[in-house]
Amino acid sequence: MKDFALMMIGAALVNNVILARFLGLCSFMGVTTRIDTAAGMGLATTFVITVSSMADWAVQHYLLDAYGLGYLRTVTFILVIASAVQFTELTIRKVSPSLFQMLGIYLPLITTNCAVLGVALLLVEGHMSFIGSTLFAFASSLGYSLVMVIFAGLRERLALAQVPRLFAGPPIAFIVASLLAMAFMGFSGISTG
Amino acid sequence: MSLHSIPAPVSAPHTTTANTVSRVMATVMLALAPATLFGFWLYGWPAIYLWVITVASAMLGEAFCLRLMQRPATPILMDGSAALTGWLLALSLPPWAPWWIGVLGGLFATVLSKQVFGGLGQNLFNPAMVARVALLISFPVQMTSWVGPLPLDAVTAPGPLAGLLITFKGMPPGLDAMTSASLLGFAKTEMSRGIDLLQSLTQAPALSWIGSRPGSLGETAGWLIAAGGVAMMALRVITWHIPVAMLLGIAVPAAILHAIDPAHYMSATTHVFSGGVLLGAFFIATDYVTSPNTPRGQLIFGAGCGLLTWVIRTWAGYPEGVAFAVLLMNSLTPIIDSYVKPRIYGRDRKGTALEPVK
Amino acid sequence: MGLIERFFKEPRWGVHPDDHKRPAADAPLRMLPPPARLYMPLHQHVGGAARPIVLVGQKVLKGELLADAQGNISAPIHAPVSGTISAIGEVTAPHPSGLGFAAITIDNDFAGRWIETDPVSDPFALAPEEIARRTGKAGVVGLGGATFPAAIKFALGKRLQVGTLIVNGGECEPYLSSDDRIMRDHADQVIDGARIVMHAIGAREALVGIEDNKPEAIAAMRIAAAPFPEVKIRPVPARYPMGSDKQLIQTLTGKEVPADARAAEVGVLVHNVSTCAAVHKAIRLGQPLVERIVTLNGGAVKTPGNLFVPLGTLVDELLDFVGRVATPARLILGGPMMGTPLLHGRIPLVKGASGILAFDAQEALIPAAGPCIRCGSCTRACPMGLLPIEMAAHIRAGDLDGAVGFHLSDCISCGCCAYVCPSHIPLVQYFSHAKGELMTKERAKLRSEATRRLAEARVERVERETREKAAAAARRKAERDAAKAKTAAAALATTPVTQVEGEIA
Amino acid sequence: MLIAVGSLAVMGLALGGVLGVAARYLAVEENPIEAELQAMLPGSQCGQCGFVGCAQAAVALAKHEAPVTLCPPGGKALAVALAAKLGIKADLSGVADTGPQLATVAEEICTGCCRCLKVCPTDAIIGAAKQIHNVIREACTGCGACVERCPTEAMTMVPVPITLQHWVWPKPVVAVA
Repeated sequence: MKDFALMMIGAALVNNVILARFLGLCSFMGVTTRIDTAAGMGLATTFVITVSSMADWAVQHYLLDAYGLGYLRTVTFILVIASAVQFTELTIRKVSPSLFQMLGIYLPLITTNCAVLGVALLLVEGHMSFIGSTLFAFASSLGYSLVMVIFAGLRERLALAQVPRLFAGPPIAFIVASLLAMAFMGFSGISTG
Repeated sequence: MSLHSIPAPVSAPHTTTANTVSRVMATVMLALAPATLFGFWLYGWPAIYLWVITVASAMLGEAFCLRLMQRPATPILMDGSAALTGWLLALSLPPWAPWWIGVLGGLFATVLSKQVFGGLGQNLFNPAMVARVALLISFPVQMTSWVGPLPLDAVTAPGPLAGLLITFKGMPPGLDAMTSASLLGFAKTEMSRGIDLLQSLTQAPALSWIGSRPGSLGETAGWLIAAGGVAMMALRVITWHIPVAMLLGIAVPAAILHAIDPAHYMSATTHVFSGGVLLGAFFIATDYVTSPNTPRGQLIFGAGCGLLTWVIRTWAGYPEGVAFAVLLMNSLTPIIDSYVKPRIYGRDRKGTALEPVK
Repeated sequence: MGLIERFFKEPRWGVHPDDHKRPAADAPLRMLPPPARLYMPLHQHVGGAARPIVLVGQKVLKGELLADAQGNISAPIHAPVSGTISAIGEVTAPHPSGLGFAAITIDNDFAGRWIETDPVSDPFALAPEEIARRTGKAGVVGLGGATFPAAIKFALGKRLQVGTLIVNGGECEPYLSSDDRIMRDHADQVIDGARIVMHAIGAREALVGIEDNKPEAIAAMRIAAAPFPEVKIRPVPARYPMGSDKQLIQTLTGKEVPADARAAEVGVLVHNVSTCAAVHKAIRLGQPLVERIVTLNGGAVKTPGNLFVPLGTLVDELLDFVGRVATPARLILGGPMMGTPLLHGRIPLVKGASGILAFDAQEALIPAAGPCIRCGSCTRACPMGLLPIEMAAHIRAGDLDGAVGFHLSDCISCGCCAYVCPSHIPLVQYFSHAKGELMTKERAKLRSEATRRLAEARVERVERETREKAAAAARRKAERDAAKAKTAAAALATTPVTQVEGEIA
Repeated sequence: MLIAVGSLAVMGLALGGVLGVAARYLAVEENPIEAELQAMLPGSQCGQCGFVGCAQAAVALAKHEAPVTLCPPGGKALAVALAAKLGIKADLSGVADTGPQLATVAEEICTGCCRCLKVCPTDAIIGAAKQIHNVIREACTGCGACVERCPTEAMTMVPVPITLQHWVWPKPVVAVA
């Protein structure tokens, strides 16, 4: 029990997908101009990561490992992820057209969001149980969502700040991201200790 | 009558408070002064040099940026915010740290965490804490080498010249023995060696109200820092919300877990009086720019700072967590501000109009 | 009030600026000798401008109707002196823009002859509607500065069955003391006016809220109100903006006026003390509103104090009378917190003018605005619980809708936020700018809707015309055909009938 | 090899089937954006955009076939609003925002030819043959159609005069960062 808790904290905060592993940066910079959008993206990605990692675990165990098809891992994983993304896209379009419009191109692009594939591949390397891998994936995506929302809040304030022209836009956003990553370093050591 | 010379309309109000930004900064500096002077006496000349270097570099960094942006530097420097940033940073450094720590920190604070955002009021993170964390991550050895107090009037204390040597050429071998860990660092190291607190704290550096123990300038004289903070509250520069919430945020969980397992968790008093908690609660977390605006938001912010400090100290790798906790809560400030708002007259908390009641 | 009591009872909103009310408030009321020429603007109130009914060259008596109310919300304008109408034209409006507006110019004949008035000895015998009618005809508007026609408020109060009349003697603006003066010198008029208003709206009680920095006014009013238990004098803490309706209602009754609602909906109605005195004069003496008390104050004024002046007097003439120490660095109509800056002194006094402030250079100095340090002073000071800091940031970035999201519409422009700002950011100007822009947008929207209707009407007209033309053409063609057929028929008539029948079949 | 091909095929079929079912149950009817766009346009059918009327312009906008800056009477404000609605970034450099304008008749030049009457989309010009025409301010949308039509250049566009009711406090000037 304690192991699971530590692993989840580690996945969400210490080895944060965005700030420590530098995965999913395209959506991190792309859809964090507003808190609502970032939260929606976080939710969508959480769903995709959790569902696809469950499916991927099954594929890995019952298909790839069972028949020695390790070389098909990337292809099959992407297939699973793409389907999950399609499903999410359909759902969001139905449930919240405004969020669908705000996420725009970034929604289908979850497919190529390296955070999703990255987490799936990390799981394979970690050789975890089904529950463990599902929890790990869920915690990772929660960490992703948390950082997305925090960053969106910071950028909303940045939009109102009088940033010098030289730094306005992406440059200052990257500086903020680096400072945020620095702050998250405070958590390092939790999962090991 | 030459009233036609009056320029374009000036909007009401036509009168204003005597309060100014420089006055606020000056008040904060005054509140910091007693603790700083006490620290100078405690750690001698190297501490004084480091303080001067840090404050000067912070101001230099600001002036440099302002020149680059072709804005007048002198009036903006005169508001005192850059000096205050450098001052707060200096108070959080090991007093005998080498000169380049102060220079790098000061420059980092005003250039990378303040001026690139557009200067005073635009930054998202507390500049002093950004600089401290950046230094801690980059130079862990220098940033964790503390010396025991060596008051100015002590025989072994370095004089003005020897102090210069320590700051600029590093610690002479003879004085190397002086370095020791701070209380928090010591406890953490011992814990990792499998020695629990019940044993390690008996030989730990003495915890004392007077502040006679290894630590930063702002760590030792806890009671002077607290007095400065209370004075700021009395002068209405800050409100009680953040300091009280932060102290409770760290004291409550510490007290509970200490009561359960004193061998692994330090007591609430140890937590509150060690490290930068008091300095953080009164002077750093209360930074206007990077903390929430509403009283309720400030309570959440302060409690978060306290709790995160305690979590990092207790479970994470670093012995001290105030700087990290403040930065983490700084990052949450915009979100707190957008969800915790005051109730508007004639509306409920959600913003819908009240029902008329006869 | 004791210290502890003060701590708990003192409102948490607002500010406490230096009030600068004395010595002006203590100086006895002076009469201004009526000037030779006066300018009566047609638009001195909320609502539509009055419609002039006099001609140039016409002789008028003091109190004679110059312009009649026009539209649902409006108020008539009367002659402040007797004399001759010399022009109907434009004068500079008491407005920050310095733009002009229409006014009637009267040359004083110094006879000071009143028109025949219609005094009422027992107003309580009159029907409430009659009181409202007479008040409306006398041109009484809210004299606290809002200048809303009083009679319309009476009707509203009557309709919504308001139980409590609140008489606003707050006068929280620094420097001003015209209400203070009227309460000290004419407490009986104020109380009588308040009782008449109570009768007009059917209220059971009247609460007179007076800030506790005016002990003389409180004492005078207590004496005047002693015979009438239904009129209660209630000292309130001196704190700006206590004189704002919403804050005074909350302090006196504990009720909160819902957003977007009127005070009458929670059973209270607020009238200013000077308005009550004006109602007293309008009913008891039958005199329309043509004079008022004005505070002349500020560092540039030699003898600060209160003056009793005819409306329409130029500000310069008031300043000439009280004398100038120096050239005023800033002229303000109203108080320093919410007053209107005047570009020059050739601006006529209007009904809502409670004071003219002439600031010397030192008083007028406001340091240049600096960057916002997010200190939160404005948030704490805002009596409406708004977030001035966020609203201003959004407006500065051009995001007006963002500011609306922070309920910009609830802002009462009291100026507390800008007053306490250590960076001296002109917050109120940001809000005024945004409110103006939003109003312009709203107007543009209405206009485009009107345009659409007009365009549709035109399309319809063109279609109808084409249709009619076509119909006319068709008719003509039909007529022609018929005529042709007739001639053909006539021609056919000569041929045997059977053949025609056969053709038809 | 066969296993690989087969398993991929089976997976593809299965996932495709799931998505197909989902698409059926989660189908959304697209809201026609043309109606919303048309509501935003001035509706005076003045034709300055090159389309017959506002409805046609809205259709072209919805298909991204026309720039959001197409409507001169709408000015910059409309271009910004349209761009926001369509979710695109507008290039506003070409839009000269002259602010609201009104047509006025120079009475000494007007010959009373009645040509402007016929092109006014809102019937805002009154007049008859050989009579000096006049513009009804409240009805004029400032589209400028009449200016081009006037043979004697008696029609000119002037900015709407600022009155007390229309005056807006200027935005405070901020020191440039």
